[in-house]
Amino acid sequence: MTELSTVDTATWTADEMMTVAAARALGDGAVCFVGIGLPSTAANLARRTHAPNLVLVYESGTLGAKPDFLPLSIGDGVLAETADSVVSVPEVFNYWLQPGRVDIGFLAAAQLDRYGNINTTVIGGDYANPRVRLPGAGGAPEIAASCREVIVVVRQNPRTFVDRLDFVTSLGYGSGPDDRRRLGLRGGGPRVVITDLGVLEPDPATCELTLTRLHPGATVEQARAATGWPLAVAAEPGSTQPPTAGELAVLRHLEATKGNREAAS
Amino acid sequence: MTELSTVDTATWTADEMMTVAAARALGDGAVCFVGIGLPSTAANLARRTHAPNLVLVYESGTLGAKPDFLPLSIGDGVLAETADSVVSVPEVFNYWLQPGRVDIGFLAAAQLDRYGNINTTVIGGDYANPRVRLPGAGGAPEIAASCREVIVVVRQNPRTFVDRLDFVTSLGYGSGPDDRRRLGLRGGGPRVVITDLGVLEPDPATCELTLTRLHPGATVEQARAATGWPLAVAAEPGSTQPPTAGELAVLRHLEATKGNREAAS
Amino acid sequence: MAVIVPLHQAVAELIHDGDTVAMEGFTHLIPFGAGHEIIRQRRRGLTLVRMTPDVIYDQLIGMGCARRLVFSWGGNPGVGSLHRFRDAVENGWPAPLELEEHSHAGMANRYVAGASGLPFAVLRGYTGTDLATQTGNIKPITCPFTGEVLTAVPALRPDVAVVHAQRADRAGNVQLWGIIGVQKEAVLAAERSLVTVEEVVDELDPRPGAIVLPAWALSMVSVLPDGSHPSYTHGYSVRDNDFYLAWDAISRDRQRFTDWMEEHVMR
Amino acid sequence: MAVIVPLHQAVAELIHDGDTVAMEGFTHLIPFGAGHEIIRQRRRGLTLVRMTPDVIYDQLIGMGCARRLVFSWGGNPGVGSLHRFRDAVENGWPAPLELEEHSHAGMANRYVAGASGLPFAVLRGYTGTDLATQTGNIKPITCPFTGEVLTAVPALRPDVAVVHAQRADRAGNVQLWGIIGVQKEAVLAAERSLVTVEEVVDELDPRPGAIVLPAWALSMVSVLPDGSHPSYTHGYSVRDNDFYLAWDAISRDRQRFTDWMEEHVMR
Repeated sequence: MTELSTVDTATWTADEMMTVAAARALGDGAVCFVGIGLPSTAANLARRTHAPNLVLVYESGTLGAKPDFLPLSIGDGVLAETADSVVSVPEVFNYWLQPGRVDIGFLAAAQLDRYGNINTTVIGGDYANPRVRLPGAGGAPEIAASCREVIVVVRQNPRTFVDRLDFVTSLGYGSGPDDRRRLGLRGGGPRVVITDLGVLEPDPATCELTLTRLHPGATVEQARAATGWPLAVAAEPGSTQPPTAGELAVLRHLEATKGNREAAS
Repeated sequence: MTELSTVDTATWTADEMMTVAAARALGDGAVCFVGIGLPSTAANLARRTHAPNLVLVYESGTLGAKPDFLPLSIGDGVLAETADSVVSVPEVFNYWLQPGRVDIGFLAAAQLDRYGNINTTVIGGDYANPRVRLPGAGGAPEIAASCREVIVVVRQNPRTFVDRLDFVTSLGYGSGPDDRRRLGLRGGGPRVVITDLGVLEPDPATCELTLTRLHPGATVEQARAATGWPLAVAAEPGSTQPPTAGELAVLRHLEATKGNREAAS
Repeated sequence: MAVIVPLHQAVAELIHDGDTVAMEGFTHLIPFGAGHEIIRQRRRGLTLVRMTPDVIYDQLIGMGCARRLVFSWGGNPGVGSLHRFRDAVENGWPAPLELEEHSHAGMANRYVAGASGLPFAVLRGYTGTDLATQTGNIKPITCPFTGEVLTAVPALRPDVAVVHAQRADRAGNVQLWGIIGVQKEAVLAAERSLVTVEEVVDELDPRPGAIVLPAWALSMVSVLPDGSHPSYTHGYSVRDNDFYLAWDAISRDRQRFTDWMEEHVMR
Repeated sequence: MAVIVPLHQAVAELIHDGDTVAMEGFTHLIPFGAGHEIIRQRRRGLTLVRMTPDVIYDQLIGMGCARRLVFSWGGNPGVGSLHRFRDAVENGWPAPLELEEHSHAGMANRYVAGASGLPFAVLRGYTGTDLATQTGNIKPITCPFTGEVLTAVPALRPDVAVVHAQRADRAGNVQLWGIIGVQKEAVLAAERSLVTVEEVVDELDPRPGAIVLPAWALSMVSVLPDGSHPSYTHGYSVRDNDFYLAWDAISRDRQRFTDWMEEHVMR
């Protein structure tokens, strides 16, 4: 483990800030449906800092995985080895995700609109002849539908934060506050969108994403410029606490030993 | 194991004859859905005589059980210990029985009619206030529906072989040759009914059960008297071969060591 | 999140008069001990759910705990009738017993639907039988792609599921193995759950064939060694077949049954 | 009943031009070796089915084996795009690729329905998304008991399922453990099946977390050590992440891809 005293806490990357902010959004004891990449890093960071009892569920069917180093894929052996239980893929979706047993789902986005709807399918052209073919839905539509709440982690820029999605892969609040109820979705929808600039939360009345917090150094103007619609901003946006030395030390150790069974301490 | 020379092959009980006849109806390598009691005895007898590769599936979820003594219940530990695979009860019905992967299902009956329909629910009175409340359906309706073929094993007498069932628990041929197809059932229905007097098989054209074979000592007159409808009889009913010394030795050993782990050889 | 509490407390807190209670265990791991505690606490008006109501449900019915039974096979396995069940259905003693009757495949799928958060399940089942004439809970459903007609049954969503298992760890994670039956589905289908276990251990070391019910999906765990007797717990006990045989005579007579229960369960 | 045969024979006998082929394995146990044999045998017009088409499907698509892809997530896990997949969809190279796109939950349930002998599955899925606008294989279905509207998807019934597993016994029973994915369902949903295994052993001694696919539910088993590389086989190999990273550059360029395949797969 990196010594705390050697951690450079004066500088950090935007990704580090996003990851730390995402980790902080995970309460201890919560059951968290974890995708690979930043969500997995954030969840493992949380489990090693303030949330030792966080339950990690990976869609590969590993319930309660406790990897001692960061896995490289959603299906690494270390997840099966350390899980409380390994179940089939149909079971993880049907018995665990669908009935609403998962507290928090993480989603990424290639495009995001003001109601937290997400596109990860195609960009430009039409569906059959797209300009860019993205990987597609994966587990996201049902994570978005069924988790008690969703955390979206995505870099903020006008290509991503768009006025209108090219394709709705996963539903946020649809076109407003009543849509999820009308459609019979049981999960609560996006509770928070964490970007490299700050944090957006749905307005309690309209469900429109509203900038409620800025990361250190970021400004409202930057956030507006990075958003493809007229961004709603809270009356007095808060400020994210910078990453602590402890958070950075753990995070950098996790990243440095990613996929490395031997380097794990 | 009982010595062959000590087996009294001159006498046997009607139940022994039924069990031996049922065992002989099981081809080697067949996959057999086995209930407790006579079917389990017959299947284990077959596996120890002419059908060493018989696959026994118990509805408790034990696939390919190879008990070294007769289990007392459908869920004895020896079944799980010797199975190729132990699956959940939903899985055994949904993945294994329902799609038609099982060659042979065994059924018993409290009442049976001429088309091989079975009642194991209520006798007399009406459903809500029956004269006799029987255990009910269990796995039988879907065994009757989905196995490639069904073997019914039942003692023949007018109380059981009735003109009209008080309740249809499990379907044989319904009211005639077209009913199974019309109802969309995929299994073939009762291939043979084995009784203490002989063997009945469905008429190829009408599906009506027809006496085609008599056990040693039984007569057509006895069979007619034991049947609550005008019994169809084949032009020249065959004769069941008596139990061999080998069959009786294995059968009696199985019965004598039933449920007895220590006595199993 | 599971808490580990004494059995009397778990039953008192989780199971109330009028509840729908599913006690599962397919021959193996039948939660007899928990059932006896329910009888001792004199619960009334229960809807009892179980694929194979056997001696434990015979006892609950005979002691007047049940108003309704949802089931697929009600017998004493390998022995014969359940006399208290029959007496209730045939003669209304000690009270009438309403029945909702299914096949095993139907019941198993009803639990699966409940565990999956779905309102119904689809199967190839009941076709051509009289079962659908006795309940509104068996209906046809048409495949929207092929037009084929199949059978739908509603999800089971018991208020409480009760199961027995080999062991738990101190956090309340439960491990069971051997014949696993429909216990996971029953627990996940239910609003609340109680698992009795043979023992609590520091570590649930992995075992062939074992499944784990995570603590975060359970309500309460109670330690109850031999809590499945006369059923059995794979690796801990063997099925007491003599008891199942003896039950036939004990349960035939109302007075003998009542005396036996007073002597062996109530005190 | 499974027969154990060499891989080239299994592929030649089981997989034909125009077949629908499901090769499954969720990160773990991806049947790369079998996929390469399909490429070597130059199958054409395949409908490829897979929840997570990754590098093996990128290779099959780039080599012109596929006409259609049924899938739920097409990327290089943890790395990024599948360039051959994208080139086929965006530019029709080497041939147009028809897509049928689902979510993971939808695909998993389609396999479950196939394995269960049902024509469709029901789930809470796709709601409010545009996925249903692009295929007729996502339809609403109404619960006959509650009136609630859910989603139906048709069963997957591939002509052939191909999976990799740790080992088989001499009778052709197959054992796999670790992340088990949707392999059992894919095999049981398919008309025919091919399982490649690391080794054949005398006895499949029970192991924690292992499932067994009985020989009587399989068509063919082929021995293929390291047959999952660059994926992995729990207990036998580890995931070759460097290869997954390297694939990004190899596959970006048509010529470099073709050269690589000639060099490493075709000869």
